[in-house]
Amino acid sequence: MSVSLHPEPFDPWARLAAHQAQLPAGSFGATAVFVGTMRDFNEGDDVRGMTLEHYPGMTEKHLEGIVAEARSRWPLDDCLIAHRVGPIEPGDPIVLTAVWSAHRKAAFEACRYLMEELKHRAPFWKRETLKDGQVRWVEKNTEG
Amino acid sequence: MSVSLHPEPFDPWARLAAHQAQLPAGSFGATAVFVGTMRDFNEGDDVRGMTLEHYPGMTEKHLEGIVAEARSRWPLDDCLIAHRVGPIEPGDPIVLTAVWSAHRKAAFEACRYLMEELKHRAPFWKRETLKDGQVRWVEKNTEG
Amino acid sequence: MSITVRYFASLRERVGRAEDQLDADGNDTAGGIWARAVPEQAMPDRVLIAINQEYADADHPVRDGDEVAFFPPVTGG
Amino acid sequence: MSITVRYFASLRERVGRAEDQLDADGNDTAGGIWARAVPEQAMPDRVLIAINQEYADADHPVRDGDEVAFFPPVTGG
Repeated sequence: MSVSLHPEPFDPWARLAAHQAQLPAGSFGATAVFVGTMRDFNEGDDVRGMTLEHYPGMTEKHLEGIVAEARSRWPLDDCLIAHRVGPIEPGDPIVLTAVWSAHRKAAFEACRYLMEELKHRAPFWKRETLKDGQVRWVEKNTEG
Repeated sequence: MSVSLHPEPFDPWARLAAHQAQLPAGSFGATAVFVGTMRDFNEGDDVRGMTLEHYPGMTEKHLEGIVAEARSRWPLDDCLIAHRVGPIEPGDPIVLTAVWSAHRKAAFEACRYLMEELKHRAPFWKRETLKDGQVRWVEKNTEG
Repeated sequence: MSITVRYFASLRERVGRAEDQLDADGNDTAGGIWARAVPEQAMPDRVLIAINQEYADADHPVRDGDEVAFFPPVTGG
Repeated sequence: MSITVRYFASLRERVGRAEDQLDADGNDTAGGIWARAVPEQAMPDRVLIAINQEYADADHPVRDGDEVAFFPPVTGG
């Protein structure tokens, strides 16, 4: 189980490879992964950059709680959540959730659960800088 | 869009990184991925190895059809399916499905659709070699 | 021309060969092809059939030059 | 001891500071803390509240030493 916040860009595929290398080979059959990436547009506007604020301490604790809840609901071998904080550029990965399980139903459902819970409850806030330099807080999350 | 069959082991994370590098950065917001990996047990028995038979021509055509169907049902930026054929060892990735989209709902649903369609209709057949050397055709697919 | 009949996986082992070539009789169906190609065995209940690499039912017509494949339920992924 | 009050994101900018320290009055709730800390502004309707880094309602009691945080709807992921 791993929850991590990244002030610097991270490579989700390298992170997955490194994490999976620690799991016993042959033990899991299904891996479901989601990666959220920063787009260069939002609500019709060109976006130049973004800053992700969080609540140090509570954010990590909350993500660990989401993982614990998923593990109590589905039979999972392992879970991984990685999330950027701080300044972010278009094309940068923002969030990675991954689940390892014996079966694909549990993996798919738990991975989606992690993302929905994270989106709705984890203390992160996005502030965008538009192409014209205007800065705005994102008020509404991207739809599911 | 990419559909490929691999007679040799492939690294799903490297495959994803390479494929995504071709997509315009900042254009997609959501990537959903599934990897099916060979386990060292099945239906209560220790499994030493497996051979995946397919129907050359029809298998590729069928996978391309599944991708086309997914693209007609959800707004997707891109799709990827990679599948092993031939001799496989426990711990080897068997299948990779990935979907890039603007939104996570479409990405999750389409990725799961690709896997369910592939499992139920794509012409692949598994023959397992058990620990004691016994060889058997897998009759029933792993449950969803 | 002729009709190519192919068998895969456990069905190939059961039939004892991977392929047959049959002359078209002008009035064939997929099920009829099985009966002519493998007269010693009934077509299995859960068999899947493809004509020219597309799934088809047993009563689907088969024409000269077609490829007809019979195989067991798939187990990929 | 005292009660630490924290504000995040757009709410921090609206309040004009990131943190307050209040003396406990022995009978506090999260909503009461807001009223004492930010008397010039009503608590926003869609505010989220955490006490000691766990979500809580406005009528949840607050004790000496607690950390109370107010923030807008989250937009991570």
